[in-house]
Amino acid sequence: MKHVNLPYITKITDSRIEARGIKTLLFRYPRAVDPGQFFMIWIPGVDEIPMSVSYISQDIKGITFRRVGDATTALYKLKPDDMIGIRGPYGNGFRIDGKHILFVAGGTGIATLAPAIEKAISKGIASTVVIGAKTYEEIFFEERLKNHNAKIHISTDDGSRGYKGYASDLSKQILNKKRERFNSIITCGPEPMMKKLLETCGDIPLQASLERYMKCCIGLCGQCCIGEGLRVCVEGPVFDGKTLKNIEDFGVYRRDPTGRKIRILG
Amino acid sequence: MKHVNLPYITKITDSRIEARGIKTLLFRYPRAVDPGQFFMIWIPGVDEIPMSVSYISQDIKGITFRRVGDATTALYKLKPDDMIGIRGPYGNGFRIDGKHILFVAGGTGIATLAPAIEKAISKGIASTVVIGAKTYEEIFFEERLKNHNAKIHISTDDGSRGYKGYASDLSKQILNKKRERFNSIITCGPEPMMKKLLETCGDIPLQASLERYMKCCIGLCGQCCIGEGLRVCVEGPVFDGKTLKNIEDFGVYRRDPTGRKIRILG
Amino acid sequence: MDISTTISSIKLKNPTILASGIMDEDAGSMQRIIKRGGVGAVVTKSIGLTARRGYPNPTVIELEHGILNAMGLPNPGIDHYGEEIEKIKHLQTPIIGSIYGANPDEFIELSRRMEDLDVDALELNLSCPHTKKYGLEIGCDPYLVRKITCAVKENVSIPVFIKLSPNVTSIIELAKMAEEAGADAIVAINTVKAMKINIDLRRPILSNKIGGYSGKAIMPIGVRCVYEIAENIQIPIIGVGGITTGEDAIEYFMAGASAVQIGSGVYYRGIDIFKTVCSEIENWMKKHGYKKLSDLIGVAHI
Amino acid sequence: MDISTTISSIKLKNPTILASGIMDEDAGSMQRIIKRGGVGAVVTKSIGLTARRGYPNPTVIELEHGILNAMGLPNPGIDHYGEEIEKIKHLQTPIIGSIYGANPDEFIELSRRMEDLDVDALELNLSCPHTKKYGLEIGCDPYLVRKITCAVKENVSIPVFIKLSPNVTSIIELAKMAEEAGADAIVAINTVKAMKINIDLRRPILSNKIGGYSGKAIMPIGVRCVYEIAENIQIPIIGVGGITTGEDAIEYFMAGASAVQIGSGVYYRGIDIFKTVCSEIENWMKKHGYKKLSDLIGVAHI
Ligand SMILES: Cc1cc2nc3c(=O)[nH]c(=O)nc-3n(C[C@H](O)[C@H](O)[C@H](O)COP(=O)(O)OP(=O)(O)OC[C@H]3O[C@@H](n4cnc5c(N)ncnc54)[C@H](O)[C@@H]3O)c2cc1C
Ligand SMILES: Cc1cc2nc3c(=O)[nH]c(=O)nc-3n(C[C@H](O)[C@H](O)[C@H](O)COP(=O)(O)OP(=O)(O)OC[C@H]3O[C@@H](n4cnc5c(N)ncnc54)[C@H](O)[C@@H]3O)c2cc1C
Ligand SMILES: Cc1cc2nc3c(=O)[nH]c(=O)nc-3n(C[C@H](O)[C@H](O)[C@H](O)COP(=O)(O)O)c2cc1C
Ligand SMILES: Cc1cc2nc3c(=O)[nH]c(=O)nc-3n(C[C@H](O)[C@H](O)[C@H](O)COP(=O)(O)O)c2cc1C
Ligand code: FES
Ligand code: FES
Repeated sequence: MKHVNLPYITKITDSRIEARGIKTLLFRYPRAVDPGQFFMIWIPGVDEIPMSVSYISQDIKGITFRRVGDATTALYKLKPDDMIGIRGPYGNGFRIDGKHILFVAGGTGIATLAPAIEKAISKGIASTVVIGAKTYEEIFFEERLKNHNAKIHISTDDGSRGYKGYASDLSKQILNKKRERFNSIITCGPEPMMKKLLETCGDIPLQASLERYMKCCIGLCGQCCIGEGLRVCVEGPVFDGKTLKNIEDFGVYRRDPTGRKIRILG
Repeated sequence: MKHVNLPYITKITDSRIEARGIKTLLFRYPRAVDPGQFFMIWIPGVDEIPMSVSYISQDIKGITFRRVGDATTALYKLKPDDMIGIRGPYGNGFRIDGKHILFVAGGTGIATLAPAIEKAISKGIASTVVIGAKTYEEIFFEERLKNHNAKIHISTDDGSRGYKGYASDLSKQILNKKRERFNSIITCGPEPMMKKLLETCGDIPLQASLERYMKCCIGLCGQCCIGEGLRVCVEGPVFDGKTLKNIEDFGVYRRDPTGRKIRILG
Repeated sequence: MDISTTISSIKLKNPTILASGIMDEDAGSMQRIIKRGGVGAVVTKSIGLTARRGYPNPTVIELEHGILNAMGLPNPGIDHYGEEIEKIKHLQTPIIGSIYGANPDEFIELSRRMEDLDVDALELNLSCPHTKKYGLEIGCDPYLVRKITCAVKENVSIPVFIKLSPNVTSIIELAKMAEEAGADAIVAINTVKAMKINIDLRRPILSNKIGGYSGKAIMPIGVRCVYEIAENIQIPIIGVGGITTGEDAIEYFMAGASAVQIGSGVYYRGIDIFKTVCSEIENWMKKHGYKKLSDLIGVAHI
Repeated sequence: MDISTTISSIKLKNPTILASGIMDEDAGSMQRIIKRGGVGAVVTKSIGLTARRGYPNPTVIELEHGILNAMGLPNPGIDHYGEEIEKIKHLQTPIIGSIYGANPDEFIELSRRMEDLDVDALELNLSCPHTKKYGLEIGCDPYLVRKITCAVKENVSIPVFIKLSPNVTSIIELAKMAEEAGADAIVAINTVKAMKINIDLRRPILSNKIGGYSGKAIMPIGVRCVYEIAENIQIPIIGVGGITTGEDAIEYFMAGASAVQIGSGVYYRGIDIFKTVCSEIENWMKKHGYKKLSDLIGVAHI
């Protein structure tokens, strides 16, 4: 495992369906990884895509993802003993400290947050978690986190479970009720949701994990840059609220693989 | 000083004439060097040539050489503050152990042996030294070694000082008288002299330092090979008597820069 | 200590330039390099007439001794890239517009468009080693190099730099052709054609299979190219390839470069590399009694 | 585990070959490599019609990521080298005679002389990057490559291997020409043209200034060349450049090489490198369920 930036070929050791269209793959990867960091996952002959670490143990690491296009569909089909290439971990990861953290996940964002929540709890930090999904069938990691004594709130867009509406709206409610309780907010999910959260969090420090199109992940190609040259692959993917407030494009624009600006759908 | 095999540029800190046509240059070279090892000395625009270490202290190292051709003449002209390139040290160096060592130097060979003699004495090993030269004006390092309490015998080809004849003949006399006293012979000088010594040393272990045309000094080019591919730059320049007995060319042939065999003049 | 340098009519406050393709896809990243990095100039990403996605990933990997990439010239196209250039003009740092095309006409069109955007100079990328039809096929044909250079020179009045590839039999011949055709400077070198195969998966790692090798390993190749070119032409040379320290840059200056570009070094030493390299250059010059950069340029030709 | 391989009519008990110019100036050193190193074959030093001293020192230095040399083709000439070959014939290891010349006639003369010395195959060094008139000037002209290959093939009956340079615009074209002309195998690559300047002394270190870059840094370049050649010709390829481990060798096999040569690796891992690499190849094959070397050759072409 000499070169962190050259794919390390490893076998899928286990896989499981977490919810409708959501799958976890586990594989041997004996390198230290922090919650909030991510890998580049090479699916030979298909693509190489960024994926947050969703399971962390000594030797085994995991990713949890939604099937959305070619690469994730190819990943979805993989079975134990199939081989993938991993490079990383990349990025900064979350700062996990304070007394009580509010975690707000939208969609697959909970895959990124789960290891952070586990770490917070293991450090004795009270953790309130908002899991938002389109519909009840797409909620996952609820059991996993309950087992860790996180206080969980659910929202679904269609109201099929829990609060009807967006995770950001539910979070607003929670914050409105007991704002003074939280000294940190950590979020991962659709950017418009995170942007709303940023607007409502007031002076509670916020950390948000961003997604941008990734190529090199070693800070050279510039593909992932936001604001004044902040590289999501190096200085991110986790940015604090203060930084995000200065980034015009946050929640509004991202760039496609050609470098062209694309409006982020709300 | 990262790369041992890339010339390290250093300034001559001091120079002195040791005898007729024999000069010492001292320079800063803060790398550990053992007696019997050698450097490649780069004289920019002229040549790069092998030279044994003749002075060893923490930071300062020295070489002592005879002016014989282009490169040594250019070296001879250098003054303090002039710059040369050094790579190395190369080779194995001498094994210095036992109770009483007989050192036999012919010509500039004493330059190579001097640090070894000093080391032997500092380890409490009795040291008898034969210094052979063409004529009395070419004898050097006698004072230096006397100061260290070495027992010194001198021979000159022309009898202008000490024993008249070759160092090997004088050594034979010494060995004939008190052979049992010595448990090791270390020699450096013209190959025919060393070969004669090998023939007379009997079962006293002998170490001889050889000279061959050198180019790479990192064991690749093969220019310096003797016997069955022994690289004078890596496995040498010091070989033991047993090894030398199996090398047909020892004392007879060397190879020029083209690789052609040349008879060694007796 | 004067480390300013001049390439044709472009004055640089220091001799370090951001190489094309590194942190220059948008205004923000170039802005960061200019403000925090302290570069003498930036080269834009190589821009074409229309947008290109480039190749699928993997597009960049790190090897034991260098970086291997096959991006496939992704770029938003000149129509969209204009606004990025607009946004960094006020920073008073020279902007060199890099362009690539498939034929002289495309180069002419792109040069004019770039000139209209008010860039300070043009860099013609005739040397991308892994994009079919663009770059290498053009950059290795001396007559095409001459034709394109002439065509562009006739159509713009800003200085024109020609970036050459080391993947050719004679980089000297290409540099001479470019000079003859009126080029204002030569940029050497682009990446070296190379490949990494993953033996577990029995396949090249890059989706394009072959890529361009940059970073530390290629520096002796770049220095050789600059040295060879310098012996044969009079126009200035910008050296690039494997530079990570001030001493590396000085080696290029002594080989004949009037300025240097840094790409992969941003990975090895971070965004601050430009500043760091400049202060290493200054320290070395101070220690060795040099007063101005021009005293170093080409001195290794003995 | 079967790691034997065949190049034309030459059977090798293992696929590691001593590269030309390394430890092969005299019989003794080749003998040591054969006996202790356990090579599949040895290539001799490149031999010419008459003795050559080569360049003054410095001729070889180690860089941060590779080795740089400009020996200048020193050799005792074919008249004197014969006795060295005589002395190692009894060792039953294939001997490949490397020759260089300034024109087809010299190559013909040398080939005949080598064949008379009973070597098992010839390697035509058309690729030495730093010796004027010899090597590169010849090796980068496709028509000269064809002419020399044809001429030699007409004059000898032992297999003829053509060693190519990476310092060309298209190594594919050269390999195709050699194949067309009847070559029995391609050897790729020779060293990459490069330079190291010492900035304290303001001059190139090698007396010849420009040298050939070998060792670890050039491996991705060698693999690329072998891969490109393999896509375009049918005759076997011998891979060389930067190999120091069994996994490196496997990368070359997968790129299309039927055997590999090792040069600078002797510095990195010692004389035993051939044995070591063979056992690393075997271990890897065992671990990954391969039975014979031929199952690896060219598999990365997907
Ligand atoms: C730091 C980071 C962490 C991520 N973690 C997760 C995770 O834990 N779980 C999860 O389900 N998804 C995660 N994603 C998103 C995931 O990378 C995309 O869903 C995936 O790349 C889609 O690939 P595709 O070929 O299946 O879809 P496509 O049809 O190719 O595209 C679908 C979407 O994915 C984006 N995408 C495609 N390739 C890339 C790329 N190289 N880099 C970034 N985005 C890309 C496209 O821009 C598009 O918006 C993460 C993204 C980033 C940047
Ligand atoms: C390991 C080793 C240690 C040495 N230590 C000393 C020493 O301490 N003091 C000393 O005076 N001399 C020493 N020599 C010998 C010294 O290297 C030569 O005297 C010197 O190279 C002569 O160079 P020149 O250009 O002045 O002479 P030239 O006129 O070039 O040649 C004179 C002789 O020196 C030999 N020579 C030239 N270049 C080389 C080379 N690259 N490698 C080996 N021999 C060469 C020639 O073959 C010839 O026999 C040593 C040699 C070796 C191999
Ligand atoms: C990721 C990456 C992308 C590159 N893109 C371009 C490009 O678009 N145009 C160009 O002319 N050169 C491009 N290059 C080549 C660099 O500008 C530079 O010539 C080369 O990398 C050698 O310099 P370095 O060793 O400092 O990186 C790219 C290099 C890298 C590593
Ligand atoms: C010191 C040295 C001398 C060489 N001499 C020759 C030579 O005489 N003929 C030749 O064809 N190649 C010669 N080469 C090139 C090697 O045979 C080989 O092609 C090159 O070094 C790349 O392989 P490596 O990285 O394993 O060293 C020489 C290389 C070195 C380092
Ligand atoms: S992905 Fe290339 S800089 Fe971040
Ligand atoms: S000098 Fe090259 S092998 Fe010894």
